[in-house]
Amino acid sequence: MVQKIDSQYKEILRQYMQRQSEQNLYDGQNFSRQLIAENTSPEEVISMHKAAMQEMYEDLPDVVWHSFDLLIEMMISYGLALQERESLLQRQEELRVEMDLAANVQETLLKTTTPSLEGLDIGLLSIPARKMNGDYVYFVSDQEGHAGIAVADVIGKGLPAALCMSMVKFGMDSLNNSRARPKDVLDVINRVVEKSIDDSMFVSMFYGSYNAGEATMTYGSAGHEPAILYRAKSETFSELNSKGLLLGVSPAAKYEEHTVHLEQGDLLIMMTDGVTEGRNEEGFIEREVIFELIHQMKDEPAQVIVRHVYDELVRMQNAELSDDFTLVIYKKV
Amino acid sequence: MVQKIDSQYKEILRQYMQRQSEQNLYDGQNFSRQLIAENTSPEEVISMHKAAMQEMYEDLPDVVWHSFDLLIEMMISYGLALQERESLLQRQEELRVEMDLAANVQETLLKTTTPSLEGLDIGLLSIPARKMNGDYVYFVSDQEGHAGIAVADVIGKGLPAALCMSMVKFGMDSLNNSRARPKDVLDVINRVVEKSIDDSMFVSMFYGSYNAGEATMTYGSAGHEPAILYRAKSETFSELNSKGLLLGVSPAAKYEEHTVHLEQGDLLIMMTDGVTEGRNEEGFIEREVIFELIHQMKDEPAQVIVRHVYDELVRMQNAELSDDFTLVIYKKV
Amino acid sequence: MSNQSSVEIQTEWDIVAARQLGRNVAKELGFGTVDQARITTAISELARNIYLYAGHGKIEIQRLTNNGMKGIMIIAADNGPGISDVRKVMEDGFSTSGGLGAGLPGVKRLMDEFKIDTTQGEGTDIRATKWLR
Amino acid sequence: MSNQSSVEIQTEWDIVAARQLGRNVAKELGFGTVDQARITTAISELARNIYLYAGHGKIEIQRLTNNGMKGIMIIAADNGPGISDVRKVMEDGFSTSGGLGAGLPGVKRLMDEFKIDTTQGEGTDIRATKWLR
Ligand SMILES: [Mn+2]
Ligand SMILES: [Mn+2]
Ligand SMILES: [Mn+2]
Ligand SMILES: [Mn+2]
Repeated sequence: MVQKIDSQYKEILRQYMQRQSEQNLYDGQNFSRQLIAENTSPEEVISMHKAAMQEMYEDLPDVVWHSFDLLIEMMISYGLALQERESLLQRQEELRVEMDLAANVQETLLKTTTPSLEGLDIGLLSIPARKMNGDYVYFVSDQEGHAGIAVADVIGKGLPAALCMSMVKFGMDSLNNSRARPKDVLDVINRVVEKSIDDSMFVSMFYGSYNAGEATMTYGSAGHEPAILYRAKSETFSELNSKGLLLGVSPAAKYEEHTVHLEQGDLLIMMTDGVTEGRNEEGFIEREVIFELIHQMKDEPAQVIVRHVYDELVRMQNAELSDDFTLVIYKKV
Repeated sequence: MVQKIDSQYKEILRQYMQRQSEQNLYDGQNFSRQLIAENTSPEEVISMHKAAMQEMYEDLPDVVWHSFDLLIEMMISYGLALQERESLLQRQEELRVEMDLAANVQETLLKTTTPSLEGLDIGLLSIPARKMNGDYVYFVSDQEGHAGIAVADVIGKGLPAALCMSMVKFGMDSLNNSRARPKDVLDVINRVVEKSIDDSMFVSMFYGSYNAGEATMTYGSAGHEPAILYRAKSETFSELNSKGLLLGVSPAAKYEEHTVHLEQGDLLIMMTDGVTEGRNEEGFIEREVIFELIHQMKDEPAQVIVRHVYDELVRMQNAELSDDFTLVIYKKV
Repeated sequence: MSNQSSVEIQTEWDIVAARQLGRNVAKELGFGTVDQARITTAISELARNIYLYAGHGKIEIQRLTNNGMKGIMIIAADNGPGISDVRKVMEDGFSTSGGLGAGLPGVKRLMDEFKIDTTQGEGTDIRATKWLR
Repeated sequence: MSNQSSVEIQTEWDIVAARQLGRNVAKELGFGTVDQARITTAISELARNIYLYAGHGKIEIQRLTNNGMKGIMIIAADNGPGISDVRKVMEDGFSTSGGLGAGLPGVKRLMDEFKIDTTQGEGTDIRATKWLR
């Protein structure tokens, strides 16, 4: 094997010495790639070169051979750096596999079922910017037309955010109450988060409790992107503001709650800041642009509207999401 | 700058040509490290070498100079590989920061408090093989001398395992019963795991319920490494076997439970397979070796014994942990 | 100001012709041996990509002058299938580990500027520039 | 069978002496130029570690014979502070990015076998072997 490489190289060198043609250099470079693929180190290349030269031009003065010896010594560190690259590539591949698996686990762990509610059409899309999603949507519902929805966003992305989310989920699971009042839910989850996570980790959360019988939504917010109400009658958009600190800031935080009544064709739009803080080359994408995207599709099913907004925003951002994207639309039908 | 490097190299080459001493080679190699640190590519090294040779030995035949030109061409691919290493190192550093943060979050999320129990000295050590720990120890206790301990190991390591663990923790939290019977605990957690995780993820778990008043331990196991009982009187070690499927395999799995009574000086040794499946050059480290390590230290506090076993096993494995390592010792005093 | 010449890429021999053209221009512009080899390698990669994935296309070499700076631009254009995931082919280790050589990240490293424009089903246009220092 | 000789490491000059000893032995055993350079580099790293972190210590060079195979073993021993986190110093990029050179992972790569034994407050004993092929 080594023998074969040596003689291949000698042939390349011999031809190059005769002609110095571009073809010879091309052959040399292709050969060097093959050497790298076989983990041949640069010091071995110099050594092989020296040996081939010695065979072909044995009468060259000693300084030439000495000079190659110094080059071999110089290349040892380069060879080590090359081996390090090999192991880094391998490690990167391992991490990629691990991340994929973790993303799967997270998905299974955090899965939630969109409820069926009389007179309500629900559209939902949550797309992570990287492998792991730091946004989270949680539903809880019963047979009598009560359903709670939590839309949360961990400040931070990737892995640490994903781990935090599992805590929010288990906090909600332990409440397990589809009629719980938003201010109480935010209160409980705030204490869970405050107690168990790192001081530098915060979660923003919108919580809405829907009553299908009365077509009302009672909502509260812990420092979360405000929900938007689209009124079909007036064709206007307005923000549903509600005061409250981010979850995890202070155990004493208090949360407000407010109620709106939905009329036919109204849209209740809940989201994370990944939807509103998209950027294109000219800066932030204006909120009005998003309103316009929704307005264009207002007569379509909720899932179609949600998808349309996502596709268009991604297009405007040159196919790059800088934050996790989560959008939920409740459409009163 | 480049000028300075060139003349430094020329000086090294000149000295080497005169003396060919080890000192010269040492200087050359130290210089090559500096070049790598400054991202000087190997083709530039050859080019610099050629230029220095041309200055010093202008009369050498053309074949020498041509030969360096081919080497430059050969080194281009090596230079690219070196730059790739640079960016891989940077990427690895980014991931390291993310993993560290996630490991912190996991630690805070999964933290547990070792209980104080009359007549019991507890030693505990849990060390992840990589950043994230896929082993988990959970304690629950009350003021009347009842304490439960769960020692769990996700089949799999790293990130996905860490995510699963948060689920086991929240399952235990929701039980919140220091007197719960091992078979019932394993039953409940089995159903939680079966329902919420990926079909390919399983968890092994030992659960022990200690009663300080009676100095008894009731235990059960879901496919977990058996606990070991060391009897001070007879100076013997024996395995505490208990049947049961891994958690997550089948919702119908049933678990056994057994009880042992501890006498003064007895040791109850609970662990994960990372303790027993260590390997050295000759193969697996024999269980007897571990028994011997414990026996040597039997009169020391439990934490000292645990630390001693860890230190010695790590030494035998040449400082490489192939699996997460968790060891808990209950010492009856 | 620019001045151009080009080579059609259809066979592996054309790769060598494109390299030769690039090396000649680079030498005339005053690039040193190492930079000549780098520019030629970049051309090689781009021409090989055309040969392997698009079947045929063209390598153009332009001489650039900008505020007294001289430079060389390689334009690799084809009407092939286009690249479906640009982020992926620009990732380290994606192409090199497959033994395909330096790949596009390599071309980017060998040159000073790099721009890729690709549409699925329509083709790819890559421009890579190196300035004389 | 083994045959040994050693160099005390106390100043930077001693690093060169240890390299020279190692190179001589490697050459006598029949190692080629590249392997001589690798063995010497490994010695250099180990001697530098002693010089920088332990203050002083010793590099021993042993000639090995095992079933007709010939080899060289470098033993680097010191009574310094020991290495507190062996796993960390064996990580890629940990020492190299700090500009300390090849570091211990480099020594491991340069040789065929590598063993490290360290106790905090007592010292470190590293053995690295390369066999003649
Ligand atoms: Mn976020
Ligand atoms: Mn966000
Ligand atoms: Mn495990
Ligand atoms: Mn394990």
